[in-house]
Amino acid sequence: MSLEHSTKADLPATDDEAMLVRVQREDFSIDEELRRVRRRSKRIGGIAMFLGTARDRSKGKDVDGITFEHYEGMAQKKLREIRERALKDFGVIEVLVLHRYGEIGIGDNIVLIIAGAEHRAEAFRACQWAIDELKQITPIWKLEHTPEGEVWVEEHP
Amino acid sequence: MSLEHSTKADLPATDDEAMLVRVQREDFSIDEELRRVRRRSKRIGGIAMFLGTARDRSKGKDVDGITFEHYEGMAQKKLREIRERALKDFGVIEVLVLHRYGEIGIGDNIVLIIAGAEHRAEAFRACQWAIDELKQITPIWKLEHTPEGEVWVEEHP
Amino acid sequence: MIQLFGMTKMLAGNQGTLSLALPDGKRVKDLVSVIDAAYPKIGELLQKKKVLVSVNQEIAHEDLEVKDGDEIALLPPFAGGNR
Amino acid sequence: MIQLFGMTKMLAGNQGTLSLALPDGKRVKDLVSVIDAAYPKIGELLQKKKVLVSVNQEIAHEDLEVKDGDEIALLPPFAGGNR
Repeated sequence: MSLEHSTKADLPATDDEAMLVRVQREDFSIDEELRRVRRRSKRIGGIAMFLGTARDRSKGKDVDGITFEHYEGMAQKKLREIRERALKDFGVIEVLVLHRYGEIGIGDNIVLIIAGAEHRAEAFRACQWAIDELKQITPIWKLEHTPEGEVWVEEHP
Repeated sequence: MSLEHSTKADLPATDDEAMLVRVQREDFSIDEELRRVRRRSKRIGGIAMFLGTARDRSKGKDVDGITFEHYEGMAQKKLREIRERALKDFGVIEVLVLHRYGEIGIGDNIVLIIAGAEHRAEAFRACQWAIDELKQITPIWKLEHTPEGEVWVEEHP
Repeated sequence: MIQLFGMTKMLAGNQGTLSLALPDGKRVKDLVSVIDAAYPKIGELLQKKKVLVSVNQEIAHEDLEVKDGDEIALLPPFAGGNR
Repeated sequence: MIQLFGMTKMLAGNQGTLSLALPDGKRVKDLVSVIDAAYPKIGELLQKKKVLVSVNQEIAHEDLEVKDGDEIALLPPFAGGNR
């Protein structure tokens, strides 16, 4: 069976589709997530990815760890919207959007976007748009643990 | 020992440094390559990546496989230059540049760029510049295997 | 029942939900008034649009009518947002 | 000895290198003339700048003097290039 993107609309909605948009506590493997995107089509030639990780400093303060809280249901809904708009508006073949919640240690993974396209320009555009949009519209909150205490952060760059 | 990017110039040139720019026959794991970049600094908060893979079609023709040939020595030199300019010009913390040669099957990995920065804007800029530059200046050649025969390709998009 | 997240939980005395009675046919702005009376610190953030109200998982206009069974939440600024 | 890559290998009859004698003090353009005489198809691509000459792993200007022991190669268009 050929999984060309031109026929993607005809694909059965499998478990895979739900796996392409997730909010989860567990860490993830980039290789494994990439496999989900790549198996959708052999037409993919360029894959742009963004991985957000926990920095040890934020606005000049030391950070010891982060807790992410999300609005279950609405967070997933917004991430699904992001995937669907990226697929529709940027001419890409597949998009994966994944965000963790709970306790995140310094250096650990927080968020992953993968955009696979025939060519790299579309992949980069979709990936960059998706992470920008995610940070605008997704109901996820960030509590930074610093030596001076815990702070709810209004934005992370 | 703290591996902050501000002190990176003082780091001993380890095996690691050579591992950050490679031309190799073997496939690679993105998770493993990411570890090389991430371990350089806990200040990294945004990582942009580009992965180029072998498409099953090129300019309307079916492709069964690809062979990449490189100019040993000069190819590595150009990739090192790309890494160094990306580090110098884009305010990123670490950059990895990796290209395969030899026989590449459809769907397989060809090229990987990873750019790690404090924030995502720099990471994306460096990553996109690096892959554009790589395709301009790196002496690597591509032989496409098609049902009609083998063709040296002058550009791949 | 109104779901709380992030800083609004702390401002409500570390509870995850608010139970506020709202007569039928009322709008989001009426809800804001009721919250303002009970939790003035949250009320202030709502007035300033620092905290938004969502109804059924969409950010709601202040004139939206709130119906029985609607899923309501107070959304402080998102981690990545810049509003 | 001149290293060949990609299509230039085929045009030279599937050899990976060319051995051409070039007197001392000559320039890249003289090398191009010598190649043109022996391998006119490669010569044509060199004239059109579709194939470039590298000296010591840098693309060389036609006026660059070629010295004994220089590493010389003919570079057809790169896989990703658009020249």
